[in-house]
Amino acid sequence: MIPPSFEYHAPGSVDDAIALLSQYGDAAKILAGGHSLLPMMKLRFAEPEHLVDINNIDSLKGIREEDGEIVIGSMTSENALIASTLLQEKCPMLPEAAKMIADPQVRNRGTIGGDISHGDPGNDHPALMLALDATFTLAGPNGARQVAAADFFLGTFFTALEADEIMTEIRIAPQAANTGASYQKLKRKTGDYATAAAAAVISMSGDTCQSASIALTNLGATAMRASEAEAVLVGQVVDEALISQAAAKAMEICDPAEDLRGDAEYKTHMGGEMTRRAIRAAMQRVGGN
Amino acid sequence: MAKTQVSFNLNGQDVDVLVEPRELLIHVLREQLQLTGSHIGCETSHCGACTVDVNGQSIKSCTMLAIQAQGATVMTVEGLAAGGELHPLQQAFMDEHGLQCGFCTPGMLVRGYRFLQENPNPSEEEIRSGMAGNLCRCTGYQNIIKSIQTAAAALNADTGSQAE
Amino acid sequence: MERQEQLQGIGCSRKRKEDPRFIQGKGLYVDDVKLPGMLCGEVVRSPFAHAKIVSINKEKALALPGVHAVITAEDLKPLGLHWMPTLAGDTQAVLADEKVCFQMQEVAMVIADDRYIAADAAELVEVEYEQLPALVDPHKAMDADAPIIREDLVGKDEAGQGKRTHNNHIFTWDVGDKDATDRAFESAEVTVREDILNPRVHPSPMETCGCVASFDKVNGSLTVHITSQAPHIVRTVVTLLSGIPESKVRIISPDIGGGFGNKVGIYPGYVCAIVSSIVLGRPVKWIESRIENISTTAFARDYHGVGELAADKDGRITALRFHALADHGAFNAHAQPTKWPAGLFSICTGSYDIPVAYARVDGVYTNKAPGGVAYRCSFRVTEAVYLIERMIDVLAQKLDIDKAEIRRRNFIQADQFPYQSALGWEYDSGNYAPALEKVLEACDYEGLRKEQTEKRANGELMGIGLCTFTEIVGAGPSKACDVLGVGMFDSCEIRVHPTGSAIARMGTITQGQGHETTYAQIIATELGLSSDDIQIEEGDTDTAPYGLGTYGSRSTPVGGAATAMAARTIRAKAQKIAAHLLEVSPEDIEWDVDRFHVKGNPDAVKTMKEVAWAAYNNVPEGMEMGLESVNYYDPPNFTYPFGIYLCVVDIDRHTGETSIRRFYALDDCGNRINPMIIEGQIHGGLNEAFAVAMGQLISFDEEGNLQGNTLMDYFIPTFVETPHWETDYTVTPSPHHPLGAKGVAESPHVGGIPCFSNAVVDAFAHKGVTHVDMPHTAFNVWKTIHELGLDS
Amino acid sequence: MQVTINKVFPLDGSVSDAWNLLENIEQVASCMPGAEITETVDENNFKGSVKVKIGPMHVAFNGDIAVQEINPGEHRVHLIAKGQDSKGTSSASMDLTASVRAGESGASELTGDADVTVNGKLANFGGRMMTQVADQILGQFADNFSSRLGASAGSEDPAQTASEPEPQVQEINGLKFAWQALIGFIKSFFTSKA
Repeated sequence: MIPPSFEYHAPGSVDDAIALLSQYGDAAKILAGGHSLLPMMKLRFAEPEHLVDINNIDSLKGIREEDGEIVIGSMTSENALIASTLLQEKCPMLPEAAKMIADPQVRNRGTIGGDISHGDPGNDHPALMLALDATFTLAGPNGARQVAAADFFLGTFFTALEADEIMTEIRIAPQAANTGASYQKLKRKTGDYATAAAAAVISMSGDTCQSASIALTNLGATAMRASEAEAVLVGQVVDEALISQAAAKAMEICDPAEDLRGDAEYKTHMGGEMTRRAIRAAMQRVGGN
Repeated sequence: MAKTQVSFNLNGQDVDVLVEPRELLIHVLREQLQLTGSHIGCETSHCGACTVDVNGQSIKSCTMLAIQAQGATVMTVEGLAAGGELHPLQQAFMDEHGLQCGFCTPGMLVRGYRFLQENPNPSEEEIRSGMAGNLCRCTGYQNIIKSIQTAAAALNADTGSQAE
Repeated sequence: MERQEQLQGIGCSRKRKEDPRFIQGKGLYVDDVKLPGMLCGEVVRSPFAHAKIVSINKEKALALPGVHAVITAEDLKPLGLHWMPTLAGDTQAVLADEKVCFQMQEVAMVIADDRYIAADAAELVEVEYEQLPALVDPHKAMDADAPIIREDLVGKDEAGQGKRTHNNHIFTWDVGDKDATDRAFESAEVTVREDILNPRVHPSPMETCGCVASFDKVNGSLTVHITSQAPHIVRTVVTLLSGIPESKVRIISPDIGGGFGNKVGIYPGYVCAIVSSIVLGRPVKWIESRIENISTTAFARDYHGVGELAADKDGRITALRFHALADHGAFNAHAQPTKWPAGLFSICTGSYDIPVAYARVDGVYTNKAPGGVAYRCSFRVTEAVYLIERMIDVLAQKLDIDKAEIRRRNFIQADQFPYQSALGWEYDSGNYAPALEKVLEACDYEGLRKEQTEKRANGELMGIGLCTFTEIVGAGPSKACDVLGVGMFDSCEIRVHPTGSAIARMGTITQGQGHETTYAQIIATELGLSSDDIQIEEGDTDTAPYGLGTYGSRSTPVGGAATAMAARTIRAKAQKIAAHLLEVSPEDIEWDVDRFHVKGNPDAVKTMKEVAWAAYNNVPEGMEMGLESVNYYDPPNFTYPFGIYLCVVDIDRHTGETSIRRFYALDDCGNRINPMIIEGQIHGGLNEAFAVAMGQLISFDEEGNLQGNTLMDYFIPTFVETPHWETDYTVTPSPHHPLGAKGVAESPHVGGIPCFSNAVVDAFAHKGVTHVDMPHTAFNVWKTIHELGLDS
Repeated sequence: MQVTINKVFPLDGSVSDAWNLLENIEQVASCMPGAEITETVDENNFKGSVKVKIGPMHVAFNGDIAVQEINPGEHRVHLIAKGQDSKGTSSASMDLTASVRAGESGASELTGDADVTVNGKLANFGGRMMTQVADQILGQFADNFSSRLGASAGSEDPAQTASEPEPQVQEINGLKFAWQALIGFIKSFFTSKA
């Protein structure tokens, strides 16, 4: 379990990092938290000739509010998300979900940007980003561009991020009034990926659901938005029967891969159950919590 | 592969090592610096036996390159006892039978040390989630939880008496 | 009383003597050993479960700077070391000889300056394979046209454990009166039958296996630091394999990071490291990775059985019948010392008075890793207890008798001990019925059943599991057990120093059980010296007396007995010296905690410390000086600890997740030496039982590719999943053990597994479910829920 | 680790044009993304390789292709391809029966029935993604086949046109997706942080 040799680069700025990525092309790989890449290298599945360690780029870390948006640096660790009072107040689903990721030590290294950039359907942030309608800032040799989460996840480990680009920021609107959000994750044990998970953001107007945003983790080739499930709720007075209808709609888009966590049937059912729980919990939190 | 000099502070002392970029922090600690307290249990960052404290955070040193420790402050189990006196957590592990084979113990102690600074008055549930990155096969965890509770009480009493 | 307390002897929850080094990072484990000039070995492994080796090309690996050697079977052949004997009478390829028989089998070992170069070089060894069809299912392995796994055994009707009937068959073992059992089934009022699987699992101690072999060419001596639960056996095996005299072989088991059966066997990596050191004349270290550990060294279980009970309509069991296919993998490396290929499986009549029984096990080869170790249990005792404790629940459900009540009706009664079981054991002592009542009362069993009824009415799933087990541990009487012909005694050598401290050296080896503390407590009580002043040493074959090691809960039953006996010999001598000092005859002297005094004159006293001093300068005429003794203890019988466990589970009918609401464990291990350590052992054993019952599984695809051999998939519960444990005890001393003690560390694993299973199945009992195989993962439990339509 | 895949792809060309392409094994192989025939042993046996380099991942499979049957009457070929990766840690084999027939919608259809088996390290850590990966590769193969057929249909000399390589980028991209899926799956066995 020894990684192969590589050349190590620790740029101090985003520009320097992009220059290295441009220079080495396919031979380079970004090292963020390292908890996916290093085990892969130890197994000799990945053998990059150059590692570009972006842990020293301070501008990529931190959480702030800017022009009415929450801006999270891509190298912000999971534990920093959990500790952020700004997020607890204005985007509580994110710290809630981050607590369900990996374990305390890994959360000190693991970053939100790394989690998203992989486009791993088993990672938790992609579904959260979809449900929160986040926007990503991708910086490359020709400057920065903004990509909506909805346009980012193209396939399993296939995202809109180009090989010479770095995700620098994640932008999220603060949670609106009369809104509740919840992330529900079923896993076998601490540190595991979701067998199935669902994020729900629900806004209410009195007893009527004004808007709903639901996204699923590890139930298809990418994290995905369950639009038809959302449509079932919007404009309705939501009761258990309606929640079950929405869950059924979410199940329809599930196409999970079978593994030791379960077969496709089980995972699909769990997709429905997590959706149900996320909607219920989100609704309970509207105006309260 | 060319070696690079890496300097960091280890248990209060500045150290310099020459490493290949691919060398893992755990190997450098154990083999170059001869601090064999931190152990290797799984190599895929699941077991926590290699837990050390880097810049005030618990990390798994099997999944960090030694070269990334440049300029860092690192503490291992060997740095826990100060001035020949056991840390209250070490004492509590002994008093509450919080260890058996001892292999996971250094990682448990280093994580527990940081955890009690993050949360000086933890509930049992908080201890369970705060320590969830460390595996033990011997104890069934119950006496480790007790040890952490005992240490928390001792540390709080200590802080209290100092405050007076 | 005060003097007694100062000794911190038997019965005292004193702090452990080994802890100071562990809490300061000063333990010495094998991977901490660093010798001058030491090289590192890395094993090249087969990617395939079954394949012919066409060619091996070492050139590229040897060309890498820092590589010293690449050894293959071809290199070992001239030394006769390419195959090695297993503890089960079979042979095992050290490095694959012409073919590989399981995935990750050892094919070559690279020796290099350090582990980084060794890992690079292992990648450069080019092996060409021709794949063969693989067998992973023991039933299919016994098909008439199944591929042959062991070509080396073709034409041989014996593989070390009796006659075999098929190329993939290893042995048939049976026990009991088959005809009488069959008759009992034919005439039974009621019978039940279930397929009972104990899936393949792995002990996975936190420390993996490894060694540092160091051959001194000048003196012709070999020193090996090794992760072994049985260092003396390793020494004997090394001598038998290498021809180096045992006097020049030194095996050191330093601190061991947990064993649980994983470290009993002798693995190819050890042999390769030793050979490499002999050939290269430099120390060679080999440490396996976690993936290698889970994949190759020591699996447990893989028992595919069918269990049957016959009973009368009141639930009194009249007969038990069992047959299993035991999947031993590609080589029969079952690490067990009894004279029977299925170990102590015949304890399967459990705590119940069953008149007749018959059990048969057939060993089978498959293309999976070799082994069959006792994972925190005595040899096949977990499988046996799982069978009877599951089947009695099945019977209870069939007859609609309460699961506690059916146990009451079948228990061996206190006045029946010593009890002769139908399968030939003499249970030393037990008192089951009162212990059961104690647990039922503590947990409000009636209340729980009432609550369950209410919950069921609401569609909720709640299960109550009981397990009232009897174990057989402490191997063993040498008439029943040996390793390579060496009887299963164990040993203790005690030396009392002139100033009244002492050292004891043992044939056992602790892996976390706290031997340095508990043996010292035994000596403290026996000799009246403070346990603080008694040093215990284990694991170095140069200094310790020969012993068979620690596994099968044998340290207290055998090593502990040897300790007591050695101490008693010393005390007897001390009594004579005291009498000499007090100028009376030895018969006129009485022992009192830590001293002798003249009968009827409590003031005429000599403390053990005073006697110790005198032993080196003033002994009776004709007596040898010194105060020491060695004892090799061959126990007259096994010991039979028992326990009553109760588990309450709540199952989420939507996700299949099981939450353990309560686990109550009452153990009776006879007299208790250190209650704190006993409780710790029980917590740990319960947690391992929880892991096995609820999640552990070594799984393969149909071609023999391992699935899930990292700690991402292989279930080791964390703080979060692990339930809270409640412990309790009764004391029924063993009549034949010098201290009345029985051994405890394995009971919680053995008894815990069926208790969890019984609780999960009980949650579905009202729906007619009688058995579901482990592991009870959320996925597997959900399948039951979904089939029954309980999730809608 | 074995998966069975049955696929039908619509083609633009006629059955006879498609068959002309299909019965030429070297042409067929070159439609496989990243693959090439490196040696023609005899008319039914070939050696070939698949080389892919995506990001940090290098995979190179070398192997043999044995034609079991070419049935012009039924427009069907049956071949078995077996290979090992260059490090010898994984193997893959495919038993493929492919045929062309008159299409329901388009001019013709390509049908593929394949048993794909993966053993070794890839099966340990990536085996459960097999279906997706094999699906992706086969889909890319069908795309290449179809576009080559389209190119050849209008040509005087189909074989010559068909032998022109497809733009490399397109092939790599096709594989990129499939292999990334596999890599991703392998990664997913480890803790979920980058």
